[in-house]
Amino acid sequence: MSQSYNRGLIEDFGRWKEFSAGMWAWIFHKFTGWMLIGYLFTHIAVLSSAIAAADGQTMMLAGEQVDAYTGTLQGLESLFIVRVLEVGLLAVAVFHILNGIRLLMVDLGVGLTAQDKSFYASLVLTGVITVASVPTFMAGVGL
Amino acid sequence: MAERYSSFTPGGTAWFLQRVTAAFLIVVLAFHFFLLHFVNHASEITFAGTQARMENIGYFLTMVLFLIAGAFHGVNGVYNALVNQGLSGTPKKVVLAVLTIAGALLIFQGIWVALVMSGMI
Amino acid sequence: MYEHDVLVVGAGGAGLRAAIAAHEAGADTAIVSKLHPVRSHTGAAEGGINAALQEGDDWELHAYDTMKGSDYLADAPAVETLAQDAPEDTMRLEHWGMPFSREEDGRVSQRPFGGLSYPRTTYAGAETGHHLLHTMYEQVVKRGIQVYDEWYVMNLATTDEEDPNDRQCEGIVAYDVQTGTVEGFKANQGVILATGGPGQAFDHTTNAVSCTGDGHAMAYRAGAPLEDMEFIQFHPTSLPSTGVLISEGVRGEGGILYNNEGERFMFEYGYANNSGELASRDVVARAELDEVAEGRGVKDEYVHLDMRHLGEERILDRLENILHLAEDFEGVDGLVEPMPVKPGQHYAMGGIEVDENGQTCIDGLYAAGECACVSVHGGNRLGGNALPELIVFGKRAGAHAAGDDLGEPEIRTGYGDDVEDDDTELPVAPGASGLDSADSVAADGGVAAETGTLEQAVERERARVDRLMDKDSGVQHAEIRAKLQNAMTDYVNVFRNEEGIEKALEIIRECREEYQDVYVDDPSTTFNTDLQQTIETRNLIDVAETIALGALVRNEFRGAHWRQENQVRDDENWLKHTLVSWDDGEPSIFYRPVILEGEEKTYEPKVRSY
Amino acid sequence: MSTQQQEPESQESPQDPEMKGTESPQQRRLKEKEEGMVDEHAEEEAEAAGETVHIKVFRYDPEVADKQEPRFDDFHVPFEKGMTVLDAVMYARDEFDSSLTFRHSCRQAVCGSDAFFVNGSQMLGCKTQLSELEQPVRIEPLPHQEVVKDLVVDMDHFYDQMHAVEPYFQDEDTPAASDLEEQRQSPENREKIKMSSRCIWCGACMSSCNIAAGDNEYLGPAAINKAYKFAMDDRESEEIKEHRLRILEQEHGVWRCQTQFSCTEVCPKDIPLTEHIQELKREAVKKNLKFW
Ligand SMILES: Cc1cc2nc3c(=O)[nH]c(=O)nc-3n(C[C@H](O)[C@H](O)[C@H](O)COP(=O)(O)OP(=O)(O)OC[C@H]3O[C@@H](n4cnc5c(N)ncnc54)[C@H](O)[C@@H]3O)c2cc1C
Ligand code: HEM
Ligand code: SF4
Ligand code: F3S
Ligand code: FES
Repeated sequence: MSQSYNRGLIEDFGRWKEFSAGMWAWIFHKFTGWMLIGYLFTHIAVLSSAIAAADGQTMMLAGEQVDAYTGTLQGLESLFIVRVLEVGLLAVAVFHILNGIRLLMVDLGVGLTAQDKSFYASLVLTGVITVASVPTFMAGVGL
Repeated sequence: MAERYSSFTPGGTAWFLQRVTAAFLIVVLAFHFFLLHFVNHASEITFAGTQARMENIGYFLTMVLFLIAGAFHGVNGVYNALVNQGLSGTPKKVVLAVLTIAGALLIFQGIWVALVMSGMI
Repeated sequence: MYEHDVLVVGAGGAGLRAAIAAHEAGADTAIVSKLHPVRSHTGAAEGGINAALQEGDDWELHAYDTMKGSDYLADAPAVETLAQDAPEDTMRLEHWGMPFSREEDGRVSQRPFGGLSYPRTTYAGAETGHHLLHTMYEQVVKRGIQVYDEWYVMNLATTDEEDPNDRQCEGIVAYDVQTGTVEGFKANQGVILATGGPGQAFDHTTNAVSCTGDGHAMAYRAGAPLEDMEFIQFHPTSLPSTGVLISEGVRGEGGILYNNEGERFMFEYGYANNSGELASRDVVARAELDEVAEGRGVKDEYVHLDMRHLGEERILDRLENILHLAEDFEGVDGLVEPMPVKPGQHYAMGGIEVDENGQTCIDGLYAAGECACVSVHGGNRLGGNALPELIVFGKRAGAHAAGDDLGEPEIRTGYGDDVEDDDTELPVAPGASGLDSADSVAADGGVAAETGTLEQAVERERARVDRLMDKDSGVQHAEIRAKLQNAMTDYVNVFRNEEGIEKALEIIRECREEYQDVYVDDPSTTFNTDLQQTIETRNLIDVAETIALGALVRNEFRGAHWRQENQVRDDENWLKHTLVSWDDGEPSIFYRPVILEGEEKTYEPKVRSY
Repeated sequence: MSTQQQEPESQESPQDPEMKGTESPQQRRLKEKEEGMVDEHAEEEAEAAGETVHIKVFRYDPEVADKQEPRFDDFHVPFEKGMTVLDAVMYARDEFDSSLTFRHSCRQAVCGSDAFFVNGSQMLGCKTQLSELEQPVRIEPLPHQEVVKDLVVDMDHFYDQMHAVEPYFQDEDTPAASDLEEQRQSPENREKIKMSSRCIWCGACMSSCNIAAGDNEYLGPAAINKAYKFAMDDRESEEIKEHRLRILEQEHGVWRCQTQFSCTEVCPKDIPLTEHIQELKREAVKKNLKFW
C-alpha cells in the first residue's frame, strides 16, 4: 500500500509534524524500550566484574587497591560522562515506566479519553523527576 | 478471505506476558532505582555492600525474577517491534532464534553473577 | 462482455434486496452500481420502517393509513402487498443482524409517525437507513454475490418492436468509471433498475449528488412509461447550503419558525392557526416560501428555526444530533443562534411504472425502490413507508426476475386499452424530437435498437463516449445542470401554476438544445467524473421534463401536488395516474385509472384530515 | 384563475386569504428577480469584501501529460457562511476546472465517500467547515493508499480488509417466513454495539494508522471495529464469537494495534476504535487463559 507507490509531494512532506500525541507516545516508548534493553545487557556485563572480584582479583582505583567489582563500578561512577548518561537513563526509564503505566491503563480500557493528556503528563513528570534527581546523581562526581 | 492469513499464530500469550512483566517491573524497577541511587549512592557501591544485600534470600530471588522479567520483557519487546515493522519469513525465524539465545545468555550470565554475589558459588 | 442471469442496477436498499432474492431463487446474480453499495443514498434515511408487527396492529390498518396518506392515488393491490409483506421482511432484517432499537423486554421498538394510526415505525436509532443498507450489504457479501461497483450504467439494451409492450430487455451497457471502458452486460433473465430518486433535478434537495434519475431516464427512453412524476415531496426544514435534513423532531419538541422580522409567521400570518409549526409538511413548506416571497425571508432565501428556548439541557438530551448537523454542515451553533432552514426536494412518489412483481411493460425489465412506481405512495408518501417499499418490492422484483411464480399481477402496465389519452396543449415540443441525430453528442440511443441488441447498444454507447470526448469546445454540463435545477426549483416547486410550469418547460427545452453543444473538458479515461456527470445531466433533462409535464396536466391539488388554479382535490376527474411515455423521442401523456379495490374492501376516498 | 376559497382537505387551518387567487407571491419574487430588484447580494458582497478561501488541491492523473507529476493547484473560492471543504472543491470543479476529480455523494456524512487529507489530518470534506481551518487549506487524497486520480484513492484494499472479518451474521439459514420470530436483544446489549455500528467505511482511520501503513495485512481499525460489532452482539452464539475472535487474534489482527489512537481521533463518526480494539484483545486473552 504505502510503499508500492511513491506519491512524491504527499508522502515525503515531513509528515511527522502532523503526528498526534498517540503516535509520539508510541515512538518514544519504542525508543526508550530499546535503550533499556540495551542498558540491561551492558549492566549485566559490568556487574560480571563480581565474578572476578570473588576470584580475588583486584585493581587500582584512585591510588588504592580495591576488588575488581568495586573498582569497576566506582571507576565508572567517577566519570562525568557516565553520570550524564545515568541521568539520561533515568529519564528514559522514568518515561518508559510512566508511559508504560499509561499503556497498561489503555490495555485495561481505563481513561481512554484522556490518553493524550496522560501522555503529556508522562512527559512533564519525566522532566520534573529527571531534573529533581540531578543533584543526587551528580553528587561527588570526579571524586 | 480470512484464509489469506495462513500463518495462524494467536499472539495473545506473548502480549499478555508483556503486560504482566511490565506490571511487575514497575514495582521492582522503582525499588531498584531507589535503593541503588538514592538510599545507597551509586558511586558508593562496593562489593561488600552488594554481597551483603545478595545474601538476603528474598532480595536475591527478587533480583533474579527482576532479571528474568526484564530480559523477557525487553527481548520480547524488541521482537514484537521488529515483527510489527514487517519482519517475516526466514529473517523472522532467525531474529527469533538470535533474540532467544541472547535473552537466555543474559539470564544465564545474570544468574551466575547473582549467585557469585550471594556467595552461593 | 459479461453475462449473468439477473442484473441489478443500483445497490441501495432496493437493489441489494432484489439481488439477495434473485440469488436465493437460484439465479446467477450480479449488481452493477455507480457507487460502492454502502455509499448509496438509502444510508441517509433516518426515521424508520413501517410494519405492523405488534399485536393490536394489523396490516389492514397499515394499508388503510397508506391509502389515506396517498390521497387515494395509490393502487390498492400494491398497498396491500406492502402492508402484508412488510412485517415478515422487517423481521428478516432483524435475523440478518440489523441493530434495531430495543424495548426493555428485548423486542424491537416501534414509534409513532405522522399519518399512522398505530405506532408501527420500526427504527434503529436515528440512522435506520444506514443500518438497513449495511445489513443487506453484509448479506450480499455473505452470499458472494458479484458486485461491479463504480460502473456507471449508461443505457439498456432493448429490442425495438413498435409497441413497448412487445419489447424485451436483453441487458445493459455500462461504463467502468475507473478505466473508462464501455462494456455490455447480458442478462439472461432480467434487468432490475434500482437507481433511486431523481432529486438532483432540483436545485435544493435532501438527496445525494448521485440521485440523478438515471434509471428513470433509461427505462423511459426504452419505452416504459413514467408514472405520477408530478408528485414530489418537499421537506420544510432542510439546511440552505447543503440540503441536509433537520428532522421534524425539532418542531415536535417545540422548535419555532421565525421570519426575518422575528415574527412567528405560522400564527402571525395565519398559515396554520391551530397547529402552527406542526402543520403538515406541505403547509409549512408553502408558508416558508410565502414569507421569503413577501420579502420577510432572511437574506431573501430562508427562515429561522429556533430551539434555543427549549434550554440547553433538553436540547442536549433530545436533539443532540441536530446540534451536530447544524454545526457541521451549516456552521451554526443551535444553542446560541437560530438555524436557517428552507424547503428542499425530498422524495419522488412517482417513477417507472411497474406492477406488484416489479415488472415494467417491457419484458425482462424490472424496477424497484424509489425509481419505481408500483404506486404505494400515490400523491404523498407517509414517513417510514419508503424503506418497507425497498425491501418488499425489491424482494419481489428479484424473485420474479429469477423465475419465481408470484401470481398474476393485478396492476396493468404500458399503453393499453384501459388508458385515456391526454390532450393538453403544450407550450413547447417536449422530448428529443427534431434534435437528436445519430451523430450529435447528445444522441444516446434513446430509440431502441434493431437486432443483435446488446452488441449494437454497446457500439452506440462507445460512439457516444467518443463523440463527447472528441468535442473540445462548447458548453459544460454544470452550466446546463444549474439552469435546469434552478428552473425546477423556481417553477415546479411547492408552488405551481400553469404559467410557471410552462416557463419551466421552455427552459427545459432550452437546456436540451444547449445540451446538443455539450463537451467534456477532462481528456482522461481514468475516473472521468466530468463525462459521467455530463451523461447524468442528459438524464436529468428527461426526468425534469416528465415532472413538469405531469405537473402541467394535473390541474388539481392532491397530496404533495398543489396547483394555484385549482386548489382542491378533484376526485371526479383525477382519480387516475399520469403516465408519460417517450415514444421514440416524442413524449405522449396518458392516464390509467387508480385501483381502489383491495382484496376484501374498497378504499373510498375520504377527506384527508388528521 | 379561480378566486374560490375552498378548504384544502388535508390542512388544519386555512391559509392567508390574501395569497390566493391573485398572483402568487413566488411569481412576484421571480419577476422581481428578473427585473433585478432583488440583488443577489451574497455573491457580490463576498467579492467586494474579497472574502475568498484559498485552497490548494492535490492533482495527479497517470494519463494526462501535465498531471503525471503530482502537483498542487490553487483555487480561490468565494466564501459563504457554512461552507464546507466539499462545497469548496465542488465550486472549484464546477466553476474553474471540470477535471478536478473526487468522490462525493450524500453531502451529509453518511456515505463515507469524501474522506480527504485536509491540512494534515484525515476528515470528511462534507463535514468540515472551512471557517475552522487555517488558510490556505491544503487538500490531498488519503495517505497510505494508491492515488487513482486527484483526490480519488484506491479503496480496494480497505474493502478487502473489511470483508476479511466475515462481516455478516453467521446463522446458516434464516427461518421460513411463517416462523420468523424476532430474536431478543437487551437494550443494554444494543447500546454496547451502537457506536461500532455507525461506521460508514470512509477509510479515514485506516489511512491515519501508522501500523496499517507499514503492514498491508493488518486488518486495520475499521475492520476490527466491524468484527467487534458482531462479536459483542448477544444474538450470535458463543461458538461464533470464538470463531470471530480466532480471526481477530491472528498475527495481523488485534495484536498489531499499538494503541496510537490516531484512528479514534480522525473517525468522523466518533467511534471509540482503540477502545474496541483493546476490548477485543482482552477478550482474546480471556479466551486463551481458559485453556491453561
Ligand atoms: C434524508 C432522507 C431521509 C429519509 N428518511 C426516510 C425514512 O425515515 N423512512 C423511509 O421509509 N424513507 C426515508 N427516505 C426515503 C428513502 O431513504 C429512499 O427513498 C430510499 O432509500 C431509496 O432507496 P433506493 O434503493 O431506491 O435508492 P438509493 O439508495 O438511492 O440507491 C440508488 C443506487 O443506484 C445506483 N445507481 C444510480 N444510478 C446508476 C447508474 N446509472 N448506474 C449504476 N448504478 C446507478 C447508485 O449507485 C445506488 O447504489 C429518506 C430519504 C432521504 C433523502
Ligand atoms: C518498569 C516498568 C516497565 C513498564 C511499565 C514497561 C511497560 C512496557 C509496555 C506496556 C510495553 C509494550 C508496549 C506495546 O507493546 O505496546 C513495553 C515495551 C518494551 N519495554 Fe518496557 N516496561 C518497563 C520496563 C522495561 C525495562 C526494564 C526494559 C528493558 C529491559 C523494557 C524494555 C522494553 C522494550 C524493548 C519494549 C519494546 C518497545 C517497542 O515496542 O519497540 N521495559 N514496556
Ligand atoms: S471507523 Fe470511522 S474512520 Fe474508520 S472507516 Fe469507519 S467511520 Fe471511517
Ligand atoms: S491508529 Fe492504529 S495502532 Fe491501533 S489505535 Fe488505531 S489501530
Ligand atoms: S459526501 Fe457522503 S460522507 Fe461526505
